[in-house]
Amino acid sequence: MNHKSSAVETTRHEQLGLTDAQVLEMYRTMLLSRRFDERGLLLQRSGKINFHVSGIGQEAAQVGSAFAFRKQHDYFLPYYRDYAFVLAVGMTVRELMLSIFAKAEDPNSAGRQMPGHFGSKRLNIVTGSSPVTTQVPHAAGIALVAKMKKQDIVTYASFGDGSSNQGDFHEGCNFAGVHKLPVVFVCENNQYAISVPYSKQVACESIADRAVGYGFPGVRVDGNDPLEVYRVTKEAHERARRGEGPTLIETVTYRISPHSTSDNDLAYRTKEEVDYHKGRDPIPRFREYLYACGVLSESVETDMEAELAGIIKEATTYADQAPFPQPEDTLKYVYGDESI
Amino acid sequence: MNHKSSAVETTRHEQLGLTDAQVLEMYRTMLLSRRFDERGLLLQRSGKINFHVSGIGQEAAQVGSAFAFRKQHDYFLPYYRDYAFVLAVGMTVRELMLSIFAKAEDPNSAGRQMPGHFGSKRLNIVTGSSPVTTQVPHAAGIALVAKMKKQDIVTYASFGDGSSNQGDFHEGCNFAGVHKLPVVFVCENNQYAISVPYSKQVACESIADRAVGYGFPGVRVDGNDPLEVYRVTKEAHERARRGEGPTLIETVTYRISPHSTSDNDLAYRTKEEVDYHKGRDPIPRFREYLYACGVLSESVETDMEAELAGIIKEATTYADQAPFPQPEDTLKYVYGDESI
Amino acid sequence: MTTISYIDAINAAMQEELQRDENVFVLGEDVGVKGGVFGTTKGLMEQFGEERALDTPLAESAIAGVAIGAAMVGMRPIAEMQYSDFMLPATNQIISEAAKIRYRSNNDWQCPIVIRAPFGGGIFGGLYHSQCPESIFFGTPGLKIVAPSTPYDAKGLLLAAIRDEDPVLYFEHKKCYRSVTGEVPDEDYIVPIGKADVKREGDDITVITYGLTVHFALQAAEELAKEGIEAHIVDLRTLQPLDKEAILESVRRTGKVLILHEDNKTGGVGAEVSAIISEELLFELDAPIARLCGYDVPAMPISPPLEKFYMLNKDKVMEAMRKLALF
Amino acid sequence: MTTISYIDAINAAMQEELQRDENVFVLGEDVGVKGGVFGTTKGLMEQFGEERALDTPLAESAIAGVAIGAAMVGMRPIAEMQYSDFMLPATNQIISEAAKIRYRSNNDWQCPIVIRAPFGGGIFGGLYHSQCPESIFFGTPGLKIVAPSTPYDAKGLLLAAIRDEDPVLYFEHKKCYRSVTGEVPDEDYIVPIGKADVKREGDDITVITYGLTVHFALQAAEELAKEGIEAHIVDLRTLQPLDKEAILESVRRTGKVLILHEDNKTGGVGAEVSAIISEELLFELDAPIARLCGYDVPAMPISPPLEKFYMLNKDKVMEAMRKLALF
Ligand SMILES: Cc1ncc(C[n+]2csc(CCOP(=O)(O)OP(=O)(O)O)c2C)c(N)n1
Ligand SMILES: Cc1ncc(C[n+]2csc(CCOP(=O)(O)OP(=O)(O)O)c2C)c(N)n1
Ligand SMILES: [Mg+2]
Ligand SMILES: [Mg+2]
Repeated sequence: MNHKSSAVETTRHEQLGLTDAQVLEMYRTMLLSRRFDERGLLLQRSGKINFHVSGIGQEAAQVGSAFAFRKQHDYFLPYYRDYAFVLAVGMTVRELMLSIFAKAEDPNSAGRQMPGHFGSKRLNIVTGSSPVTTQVPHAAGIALVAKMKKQDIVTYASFGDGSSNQGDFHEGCNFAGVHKLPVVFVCENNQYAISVPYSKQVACESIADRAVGYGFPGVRVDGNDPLEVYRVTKEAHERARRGEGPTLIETVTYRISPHSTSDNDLAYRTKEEVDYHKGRDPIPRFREYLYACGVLSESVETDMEAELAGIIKEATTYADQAPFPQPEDTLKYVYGDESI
Repeated sequence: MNHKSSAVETTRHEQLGLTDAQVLEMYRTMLLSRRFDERGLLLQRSGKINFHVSGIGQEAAQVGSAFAFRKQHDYFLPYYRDYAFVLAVGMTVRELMLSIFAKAEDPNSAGRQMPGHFGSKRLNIVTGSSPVTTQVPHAAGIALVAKMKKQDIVTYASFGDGSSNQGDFHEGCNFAGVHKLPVVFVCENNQYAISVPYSKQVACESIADRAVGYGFPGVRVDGNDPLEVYRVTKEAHERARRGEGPTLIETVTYRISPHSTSDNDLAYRTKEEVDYHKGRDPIPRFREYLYACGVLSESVETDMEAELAGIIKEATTYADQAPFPQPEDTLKYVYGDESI
Repeated sequence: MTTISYIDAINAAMQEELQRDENVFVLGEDVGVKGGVFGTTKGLMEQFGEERALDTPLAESAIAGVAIGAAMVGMRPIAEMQYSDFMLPATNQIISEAAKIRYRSNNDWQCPIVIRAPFGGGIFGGLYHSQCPESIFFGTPGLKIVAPSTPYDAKGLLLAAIRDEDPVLYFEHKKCYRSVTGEVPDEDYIVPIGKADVKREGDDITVITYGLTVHFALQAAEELAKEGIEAHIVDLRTLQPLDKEAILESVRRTGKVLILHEDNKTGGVGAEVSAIISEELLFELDAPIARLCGYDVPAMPISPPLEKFYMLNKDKVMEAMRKLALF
Repeated sequence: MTTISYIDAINAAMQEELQRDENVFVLGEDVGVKGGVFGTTKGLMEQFGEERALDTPLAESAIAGVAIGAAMVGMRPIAEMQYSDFMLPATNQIISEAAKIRYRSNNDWQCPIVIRAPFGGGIFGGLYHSQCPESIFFGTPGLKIVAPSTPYDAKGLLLAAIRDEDPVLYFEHKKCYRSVTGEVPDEDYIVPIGKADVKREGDDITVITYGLTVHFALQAAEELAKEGIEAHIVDLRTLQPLDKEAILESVRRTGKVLILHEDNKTGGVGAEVSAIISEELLFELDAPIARLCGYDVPAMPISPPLEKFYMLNKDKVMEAMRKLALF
């Protein structure tokens, strides 16, 4: 990132067509996601919830992607770390809290699914599951419909680096490539699949290298730079809209948290390694950029932190106090015809 | 192919380290395979057998591959069109005939499986099935054992172009790439998957392009040129032996026959197209080369044709007259412990 | 009413639905230009264009997964698996995804897909072109499973499946394609999913079956009638959800029941039918619940005497029916 | 004899076999450096090296397929599926390949692999970390399937599975890992595949079950004994092939049978057990064959009241047992 840009020159984000308000909103979304995520970890440690899976460190990549898409218009198939992504496309922290508390009002699944398993028809966030990359063919299917119906809709599907080794990744990408479908595949490469490092998952230099085998471009981008991620995603989004087919984007990030609250990451990686990457945390980096551009100031920041703290607090209290589903709700919605 | 090489210069095959006897044997194997295949089609048409799947047009690719491997030493996971391949590594025409007649003595499956489903422990031909590319991870597993046990063994696995879109292709290649396993993957690209042409199967220019995503080399080669196929396969074989990992080879061929005896190929491709490729048939082309080198002569050829005709005839009669399995044999070999 | 073959009934159902509803489309290997390896989709590409009879790459998990994605945004895809043996690469998409989309989203998302798969043997297909895979999917709530035996049911169930709000696995028996003909109405109709059908009435024994073996049972019943044995033959038609009422009613009528299917015995649909009966009607039974099914071997071999040994037929069925009647 | 936990029994079995036979190795996601997400493979990499406790890429079909390839050339791979829910991408390798290798090659090739998969719920795993997938594989001849309930059985069956000449699916219940302890012999032993075990003797009712629910049945039986009801409890241990003799013998003893499993009811293993009984012993039954199983929903939700509603427990089991006894 160019830290030397000053307010008088054209800023990087202006060059990308982003307003000050938009980049401030990007920052706010990253921070909101981070605060939610930290609270989730805390709630799990204090026994308030059973499980949390974190996206800490990946917020820039997610927000950079999300801002290239159109809320409540394009279709989204995010993966379980995509909190910043779903916040950016319209989900609220209250909704996320209801999900991690597994409460009846959770719009994702009414407390049926694990946290991080997003879904909201209202927001065009397509219901997701745990087995990784099943959403890749789904995204191709949704994009196929956009093409068949000549609708100006682009589909987003994300997944991890390890997950790009699943058969469904291959089959879904290939299908989208053959039919030149309007879809953007995003691999959030955070260097690990639970304990297994990148080098034991794949032998290619970059996950983006795989795109050539599907006949579309693959782009590797610094996932700690939200503007650069925005830029390449915007390009991919435009390619898709122009009918030129899919793009595979690899956002290079690092999973700062353990895999989930059930994981002890220091059993397979060093504190030094983690600390090194904490030092490259995208949030302070983007903050610095925004200060340098004059978009962020101490007073704006103080207000923002207070606002976010309020949101987190309200959402936590709300979700904590919200009712669980009724036990017999277990039996609902197996089929559309409930008489079965 | 260089048709101008004369007997006094070093021939192409000599440059590759192949003797005259060896290339003659290559030719003989291609021809034997062709004659077997033609007889198979005839037997099906005359109602003697129910089904035949043909490898006509792919013999050069198969023999070129096979000669780079070591009979009864390396491991082989061929696919259903690989008649020339299995003949080259030791299967007899009689055995193939027993298989297409589904007779008890068939060493591949004792008449249980369709023709083209090879298997022979004696010959290190690993039992295969119909669902395509399941053999790719198997080959990786066998190569993993060679590596673990430090054995100088290379594994061959082949499959079609359409089949390279299966998840198992991806997962198997990736596994082999990560562990740098001694295996050669061969895609016999005959331009069709039943009725679906290459252009509707994949969007990449070459199946070999997929190798980069697995971190190993991909090579595209003219599958109508057995010597060129031999050359690249030999290199891949040597890479594998040196511990440098897998290679993906794409042999570009054409499926001259319909998909199988159940297929009417003129419903989806033209006679002109097929005729064009018949004109590029690898067998006459190799024959011409061998004549030019002085390896083949009219008398050698006449003797060879007579010999092969004899083999086909003997095998057909033998297999036709051989007994079927006993009906109750259906119940055998579900488990190792037959008492179950 | 017009008399047509089972395969034509399947083709007609698709043709009519593609005509009626622009959200219906067919996808699969060779379903377009070739019209399917069996010809089930013949003419559809010509009439409705390449996109609505879509030739896909050779990848079943993608075929199912793409169909699921399309269904979630309002389409009614019919995904063809070339042989039911080759749906296994798509198992994860079918069981983890299609079956659970409504439930996991608390009814926010739906997955109205049909997966058609030719199943069953008797065509010299060998191990991998003859299997009955229904037991793999039968234990998965969220899926519906149908398996028609006649042109009437084939067409009516396919129409119902396409219009259904949930994922339906549609198993069509390859051996029935051209060997079974029958009347179908000229006007629009459906056969409701979840309803069994009494294919023959009788008071001595009940035979509960589905698919090809329905015909063996009917043929055997005709012969047994000459011996004075009247069989009551129930065609399940839908395997999931089973028509419990129809099963119990048919057993009440005769007190003796034979369950018949081509799929291997252990863990088959017949086990559940039997369990339902002995849970609900134990004391109305006059004979042990009998099952006549495929042998417990991995799949049927191709060699003619072995295939014949494996397959059920009229005579084997008749023997089992007679034995039950005489119990 | 030493008292250890269920998970330690599994770990010990692998450790001893890796020691005893150089052809045994373990492969799967996170089984090496991390020692497995549950810790089942802890210490194996340290003791036997990276190759024999092999961290694989995240691809279940490859894990199964690579194991199958290795097994065909003489190895004894133990492939770990991180959760049984995630074996579904490997279904084709398991059912089309592992199960059929011996049969399709007429005994020329063998496939002695073990596929270990943690199954079952009660750990707030939600839809995709709680499933019981046994019904998917149960109808496939050529596979063996085991599901131990105690440390003794867990170790003995795993040793037997590794030494078996055929593919064995080994379902280990996650909820048993640390909550169940028991004695295991200090010397080498196996629990033979295909043999059920009477976990408690009684003359009033028979309970046939496997996995976690064995413990609910035992707990319930203790309480019911105070009411004068003596339950005979059979732990199937092996699901494929079922121990038919043991099933029938236990039913003969009491004439009343309750089949119990966590997997959903329709199409579950219990259906086959019931069908076997009513086929063979109908007239020795004094009550309808009862089944108490998971609800027929796609999978159990994570929300605590829903998970509790779904899961069986001592009280639910006791109620069903009492009802049967009083029939
Ligand atoms: C098919 C499947 N196998 C295994 C798992 C268990 N699992 C959950 S997350 C995970 C690692 C994913 O790694 P990666 O794709 O790199 O994403 P990350 O978690 O690093 O964001 C595994 C193995 C799963 N969810 N699905
Ligand atoms: C998983 C699976 N799906 C479908 C089939 C049916 N099928 C048999 S061969 C074939 C086409 C294969 O095409 P390709 O891989 O190009 O090989 P080719 O036949 O052209 O040599 C298909 C679809 C199969 N055998 N396996
Ligand atoms: Mg990762
Ligand atoms: Mg081809």
